[in-house]
Amino acid sequence: MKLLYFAWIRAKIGVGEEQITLPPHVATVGDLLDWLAARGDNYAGALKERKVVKVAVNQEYVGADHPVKTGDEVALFPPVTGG
Amino acid sequence: MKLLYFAWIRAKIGVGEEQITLPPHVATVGDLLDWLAARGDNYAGALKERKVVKVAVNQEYVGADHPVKTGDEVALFPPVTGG
Amino acid sequence: MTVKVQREDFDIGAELAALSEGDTQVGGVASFTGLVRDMGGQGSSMTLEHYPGMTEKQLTAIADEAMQRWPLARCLIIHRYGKLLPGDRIVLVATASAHREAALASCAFLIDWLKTKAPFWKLEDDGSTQNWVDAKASDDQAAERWQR
Amino acid sequence: MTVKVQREDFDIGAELAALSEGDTQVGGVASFTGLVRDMGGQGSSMTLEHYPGMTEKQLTAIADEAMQRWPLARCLIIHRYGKLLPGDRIVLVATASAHREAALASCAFLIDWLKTKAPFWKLEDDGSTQNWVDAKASDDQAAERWQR
Repeated sequence: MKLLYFAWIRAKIGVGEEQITLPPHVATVGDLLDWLAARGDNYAGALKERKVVKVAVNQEYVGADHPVKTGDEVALFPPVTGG
Repeated sequence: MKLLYFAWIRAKIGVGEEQITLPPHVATVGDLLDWLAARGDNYAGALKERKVVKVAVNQEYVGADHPVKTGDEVALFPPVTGG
Repeated sequence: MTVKVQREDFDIGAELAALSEGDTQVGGVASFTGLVRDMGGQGSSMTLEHYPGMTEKQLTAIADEAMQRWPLARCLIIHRYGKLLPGDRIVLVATASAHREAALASCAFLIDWLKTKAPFWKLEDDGSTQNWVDAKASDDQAAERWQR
Repeated sequence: MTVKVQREDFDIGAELAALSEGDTQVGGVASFTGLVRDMGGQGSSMTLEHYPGMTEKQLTAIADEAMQRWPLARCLIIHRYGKLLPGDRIVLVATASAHREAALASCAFLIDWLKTKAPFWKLEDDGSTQNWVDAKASDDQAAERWQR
């Protein structure tokens, strides 16, 4: 699975993009965030305030219950501030 | 007094501008319109629908009760359609 | 605040750039450009008559009102007169502000008020007959929402 | 309908002219241009990060929505990314319609929705410290009025 991070979530995690092998017990976006947050202080810090973390799966906004699977492109980012 | 006519009021009266000598009994815009309407068929036709005739005295919108005096610039025109 | 009443066309890019030029507190510029629509016939045109002197006064008063109602850095109205062809620009209103809400709302206000207060009259020519455009009740209603 | 996501600046005059070009049923073009405001310090700047691919998709979806809600002839969104300086243009949204109400309302809609849906993030640099701009509650409220 391809993971993308943007803005201060990218800055806190320390990389903008990584490939991971999805563990078998990770079935939803919520599971994925829990699993990532346990990977280290940088991830835990970036994902601490869970309600400000926006998630897109295959470039569409989704909620915590949305399923994730190998081959998905999953992006994590803070609320957008364009315009 | 200088009188100015615009758009179809000008077209119906037949001139865009004229100088008149204000008769002594004409004290208000309403008096002026009555007096003008009696000057001929072209004036009567142009001023027939009194409520669509807009009046400006010295380039400010005014109502029928507004006073008029020698030296004023009085303009008569239909509702505006710019923009 | 700039008000221009002119026969000539205008350069929107240059006019909008001038609206924020040298003022880095401007965060947004809103604009509305009115164009001559095709009346259908071959060789159709629109001729705009106006009241020189009063037109400039009214447009200035409308721009003043916008500057008082919203926190605007600058405000621009350009209105053409004379004979225009389909696709020609008639009017440009534009506002610059630190905040987009003020720019967008005041721009809508300017065009609504201008349509009911500025002494311009449109004569449409569809190629065979001429017709003075009637004032629209919908324009009066649009202007009324700014009354207070 | 045109959506562009680019590093380069754009020419507002040319873009707005293209929006009515060849379509004499267009009576009005509304636009909003967003600019970088000065953050105060010497050498201040703003860097826009975005999500290539998703950004274009979201902007296209927002423009589609506007075309469905209003009778628009054309609709344009240009959004820049990369490092920008005070006074630089960030975004242009513009709409062309037979009627001014549709052009003005849809233009406000586009910028409101874009601010809450398009994946861009602003990093402000006041010349000494860098700061990711926080999302504004007022932007969420502005977008909410278009919910239905």
